[in-house]
Amino acid sequence: MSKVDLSVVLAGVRLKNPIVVASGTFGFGREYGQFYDLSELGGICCKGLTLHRREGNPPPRIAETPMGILNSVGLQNPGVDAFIEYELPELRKHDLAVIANISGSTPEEYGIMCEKLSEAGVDMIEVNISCPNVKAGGLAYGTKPELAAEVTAVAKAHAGTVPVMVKLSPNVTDITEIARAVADAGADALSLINTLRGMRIDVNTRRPILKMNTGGLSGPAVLPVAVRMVWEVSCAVPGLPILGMGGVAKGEDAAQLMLAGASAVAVGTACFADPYAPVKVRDELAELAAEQGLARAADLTGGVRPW
Amino acid sequence: MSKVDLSVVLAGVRLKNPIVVASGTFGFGREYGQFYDLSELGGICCKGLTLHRREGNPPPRIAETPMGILNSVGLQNPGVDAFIEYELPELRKHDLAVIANISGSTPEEYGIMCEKLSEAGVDMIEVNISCPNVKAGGLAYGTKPELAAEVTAVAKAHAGTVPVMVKLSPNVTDITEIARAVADAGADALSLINTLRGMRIDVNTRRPILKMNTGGLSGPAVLPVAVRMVWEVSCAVPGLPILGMGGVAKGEDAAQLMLAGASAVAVGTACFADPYAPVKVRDELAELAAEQGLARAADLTGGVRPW
Amino acid sequence: MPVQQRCTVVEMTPINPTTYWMVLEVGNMVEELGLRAGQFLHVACGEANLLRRPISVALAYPDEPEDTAALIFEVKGEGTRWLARRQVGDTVDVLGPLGNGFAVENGGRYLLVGGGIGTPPLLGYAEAFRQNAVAVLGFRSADRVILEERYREACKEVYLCTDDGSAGRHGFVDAQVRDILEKDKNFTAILACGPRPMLKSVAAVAAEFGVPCQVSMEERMACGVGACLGCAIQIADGTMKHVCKDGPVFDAGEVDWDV
Amino acid sequence: MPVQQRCTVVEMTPINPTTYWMVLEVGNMVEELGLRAGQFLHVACGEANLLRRPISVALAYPDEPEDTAALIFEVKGEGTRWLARRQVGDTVDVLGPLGNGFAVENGGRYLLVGGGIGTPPLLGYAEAFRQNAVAVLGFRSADRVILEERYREACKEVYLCTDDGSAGRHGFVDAQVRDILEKDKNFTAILACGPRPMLKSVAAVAAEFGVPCQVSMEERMACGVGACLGCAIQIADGTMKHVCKDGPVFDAGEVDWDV
Ligand SMILES: Cc1cc2nc3c(=O)[nH]c(=O)nc-3n(C[C@H](O)[C@H](O)[C@H](O)COP(=O)(O)OP(=O)(O)OC[C@H]3O[C@@H](n4cnc5c(N)ncnc54)[C@H](O)[C@@H]3O)c2cc1C
Ligand SMILES: Cc1cc2nc3c(=O)[nH]c(=O)nc-3n(C[C@H](O)[C@H](O)[C@H](O)COP(=O)(O)OP(=O)(O)OC[C@H]3O[C@@H](n4cnc5c(N)ncnc54)[C@H](O)[C@@H]3O)c2cc1C
Ligand SMILES: Cc1cc2nc3c(=O)[nH]c(=O)nc-3n(C[C@H](O)[C@H](O)[C@H](O)COP(=O)(O)O)c2cc1C
Ligand SMILES: Cc1cc2nc3c(=O)[nH]c(=O)nc-3n(C[C@H](O)[C@H](O)[C@H](O)COP(=O)(O)O)c2cc1C
Ligand code: FES
Ligand code: FES
Repeated sequence: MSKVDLSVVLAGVRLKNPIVVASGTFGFGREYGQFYDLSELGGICCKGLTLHRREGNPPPRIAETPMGILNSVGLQNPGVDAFIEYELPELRKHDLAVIANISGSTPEEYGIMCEKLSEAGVDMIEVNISCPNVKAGGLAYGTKPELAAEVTAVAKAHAGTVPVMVKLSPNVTDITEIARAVADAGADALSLINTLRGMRIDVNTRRPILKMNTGGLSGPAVLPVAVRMVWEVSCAVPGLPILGMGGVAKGEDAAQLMLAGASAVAVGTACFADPYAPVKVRDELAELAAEQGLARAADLTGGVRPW
Repeated sequence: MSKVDLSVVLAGVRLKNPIVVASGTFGFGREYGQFYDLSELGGICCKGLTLHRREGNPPPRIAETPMGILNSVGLQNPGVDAFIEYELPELRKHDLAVIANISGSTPEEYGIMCEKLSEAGVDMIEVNISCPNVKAGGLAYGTKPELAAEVTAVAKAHAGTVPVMVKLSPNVTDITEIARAVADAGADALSLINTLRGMRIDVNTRRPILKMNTGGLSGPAVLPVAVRMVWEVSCAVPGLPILGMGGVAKGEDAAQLMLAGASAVAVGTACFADPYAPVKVRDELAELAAEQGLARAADLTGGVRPW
Repeated sequence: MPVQQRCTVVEMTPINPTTYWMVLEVGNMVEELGLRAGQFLHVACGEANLLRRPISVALAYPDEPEDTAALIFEVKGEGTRWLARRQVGDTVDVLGPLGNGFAVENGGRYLLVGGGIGTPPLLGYAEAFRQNAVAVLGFRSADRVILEERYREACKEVYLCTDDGSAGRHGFVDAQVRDILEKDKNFTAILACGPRPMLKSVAAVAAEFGVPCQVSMEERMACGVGACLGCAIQIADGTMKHVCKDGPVFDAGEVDWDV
Repeated sequence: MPVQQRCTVVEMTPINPTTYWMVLEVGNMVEELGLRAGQFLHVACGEANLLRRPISVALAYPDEPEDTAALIFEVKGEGTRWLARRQVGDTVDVLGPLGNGFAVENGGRYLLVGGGIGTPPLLGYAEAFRQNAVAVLGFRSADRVILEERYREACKEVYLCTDDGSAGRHGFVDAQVRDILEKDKNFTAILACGPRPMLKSVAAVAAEFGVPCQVSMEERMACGVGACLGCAIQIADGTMKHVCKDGPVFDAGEVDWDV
């Protein structure tokens, strides 16, 4: 089998392979870095950062569902400054793209974080708009085109030359509407999907398993929703690069997202079952591309032939 | 173990047990009626009817996904008149509630079908609003509160004394908004969830597996989304009965939906793996209720104690 | 009337690197429920796969203590991979008998045309009609050939074709069928099973020579019993029929080949 | 440093109707990676369950050809039900060593307090400290009692309690702990494992008598290695710690017991 060129370019950033790890599922790389060299990965979307340290939500935070999990971790993180001081230098010892994932409760917070991070020199900023906007009365930024556009514009204005990727929520009637708004506001790339909102109830205690009652669904269960949304978004905003994610556990899953329009793919929940999942997905993807006689993995991107 | 009273009341209709089969997964009962007496069931939501016979979508119509399936059957059915003439009399030979499921492309079509069905004497009409409204340019009725309310009002006006249950789509930003609109328009009950839109791509042919490119996701994968939405809706429109569905395969799943607020539960995709699934779900639910010392299965409804 | 049944595996033999011959004890499905070759069983393939997999019955015999059915299947994806790991003594959960099988009459003379993994469902007909059966078997290449000996033992004549010429005649089965019909079109019917393009060509040749032709079709299934309307195939008159309930065997003239 | 390893089951014994004693060959996890009682293994429980299940190590021994670890688990749901069906010779996929285990010092004198399925992780400490260990074991009722003999063989004294009085002393372990400490509070530490309400009461008694107390906590986990931040427990100072990485054993004083 011929050797496939795995490198891809996402919003101007070269990844040596298309496999990135998803925000919140891989911490800042320290833990899974015990299992293999992080340089195996194309990149890492770091755990979601906020301006100040946050302790996150009370436990329980995890519930299992059929081929999925619900989580309500809730942005527990050391804050953007601590990230820059303690985590970024560690990550820089490895050869992978470092993508900082940020959440704010006001547009200003997004702006301040973008400034700090672009100064510190991350490779990309992933703007999580699934968080509630305190000013707009707790309405999630990700569900209203105007709010999503506002955050995007502020992030862009403060990110300097660092590409800004906006992470879309799947809990919307029409994801293309949000995608277009964000694209028009200047996003350099989109990442999708974040988690679908779900719930599980312990039928004996009659309590929701999660202390927050509901949480975000991820894992293989959501893959078909992710493929559909990546395809819709890639049709709606052609040319804007996409980091696809949601339920990827095999090379074939990654290939589906790439064919649907993703330039690169993030692996999240699959890591919990198998720490080596991202590496396996990469290898299986390479094998699949080789079997198809492709010279470059990037040739998969957008290759779906709809009926 | 004490004997549990399984009977429940859904919008004034008494079901001898809370287990109904979901529209489109059980035809008109003939096929699974070969395996057991349909009188075992609380009720049947019949395959979605349209005013005129429809052949449905071209194949392939089914794709498997992790713990779910995608379908794009597309309302293949013999038309409402043929249903009344050939299917309803057969169903009436058994002791179960007959719920007709209807889809129209204009409000008028919904009205005509409701008139015919109420005259023919079905026990309930389930109004599927996940179908595109031809007049409103193909926008799905189920995604706009005004459209959903309009269809509900027309259905109510033509259904006489037959209760009208409106079936909600999960592909929306805020399902409570639609639920409230439909409630205000006079719905006697709500059923949810219909399928989540998804896609699967054959990575070798690069073709979507479904000829329609995308399809509706159902099965265990969607259970947590269903539980969340039933809970949200039952909080948003307290007092309006709910038929819960989406991924139910075990008694525990049914109990989750009931605790979240459903008065009865429909089993759909699970039938494909196991024709006896509805009967097993019923028995497991009864056992669970008995273990908890409940006198009536109905005591589960709305019993969740959120944190 | 179909039933759900846990069936014990009584034989499990690989017949080429990716194809397995599996014999199941099927209760009284053959004697009481009329299970026969060309029908299919809907087989649950492990907890991780939600849907059952339809597998044709190649041979079905009344037997003691239980009737038996032979399934011959190729490993394609997760489900068939799971099935291939079953061992003698394991049980599998099966729905059946499902579908119709080929319509044949005693004393008929049949031309059996099988392609690849479409050859197994015709085996029962080969062994039933023996000297009244002629078989044309097509495969991709020599290493994919299965069941040749079984067919040779049973049938009057067997013609082997491969796409790459590595065994038998070089080329597709429809060319061979044409050659046969040119010499002798005195067949009650052609019974064909294989990939859709092959069936389409064979149907065309059959129509040309005025020989009745039945084809066994495949479509992705959910329920397998006619309830979900998943396994539709388009019919020449513009309506839909369903592989699991109306088929898998259809009259070739009935099928809309142009979609 | 944890590793992922396929481990062969070398012993599998039910010790009451719902509890199993499973011994795994764990490569060189004990000798090289320091696996010990009180740590846990994160065990993959079949294809149908997405997440691994954390199970404490009850005993860990260096051995040939491979080190061994004993896991004692109760069947609760799908995952542990799958695990209970494993047989000698099967393999299971395990991540480990994970977590910290109890902090003990040679020559220390320990009061071991276990409740229900919380008794196993202390067994290794009983067998390590023997005459320097006193054990209080609590169970719901006589038929739930496990490991009593093992503890009696190892420890200086063993006090059995049941909630319903059907075996040993009638009542909860904290009452027994109080009685012991009233007579003799000369313990290096109390090591406790069991349901949270029990740990809370034991922690309160320990604090009252000024005896250091370590508790092994449970929380729902995803990754098991500290990456997902799923298994948070609330700490008295308002911050979060994580059972998989900072625990499962915590200083009792550290934990916020009031949430
Ligand atoms: C009536 C009928 C009879 C069949 N008889 C045989 C037989 O005797 N021997 C044999 O080897 N194969 C037979 N097949 C094909 C067999 O069902 C598929 O190869 C098998 O379902 C693939 O499952 P998988 O999990 O290995 O593959 P995957 O591709 O992982 O399956 C994913 C899904 O697609 C469906 N699917 C995939 N390929 C097909 C296909 N060709 N037809 C229908 N559904 C498909 C599966 O059922 C499953 O739901 C028959 C199919 C039909 C419809
Ligand atoms: C550090 C630690 C050590 C443990 N040691 C043991 C032991 O030695 N022996 C033993 O029998 N049990 C032990 N448990 C509890 C054991 O992990 C659960 O009983 C088991 O995960 C239940 O899985 P299930 O699939 O059978 O149940 P389900 O209820 O079907 O599990 C569903 C999900 O909930 C999680 N879950 C359910 N109960 C618990 C629980 N009590 N704690 C954490 N997660 C839970 C499961 O891991 C799974 O993700 C330990 C738990 C932790 C956190
Ligand atoms: C435990 C957990 C924590 C997460 N935290 C974040 C986060 O901090 N920021 C974010 O944008 N997404 C977060 N996500 C979402 C993932 O990045 C990803 O979008 C989602 O899980 C779908 O991918 P998967 O199915 O491969 O996990 C989190 C997901 C999980 C499971
Ligand atoms: C094959 C198939 C056909 C369906 N057809 C209809 C339909 O005609 N009308 C309708 O309202 N819902 C239809 N549904 C949706 C189901 O009634 C149900 O809402 C959904 O499948 C979720 O339940 P489940 O996960 O138990 O299947 C269909 C679902 C499937 C799988
Ligand atoms: S598979 Fe359901 S109708 Fe054929
Ligand atoms: S389980 Fe992931 S951090 Fe503990």
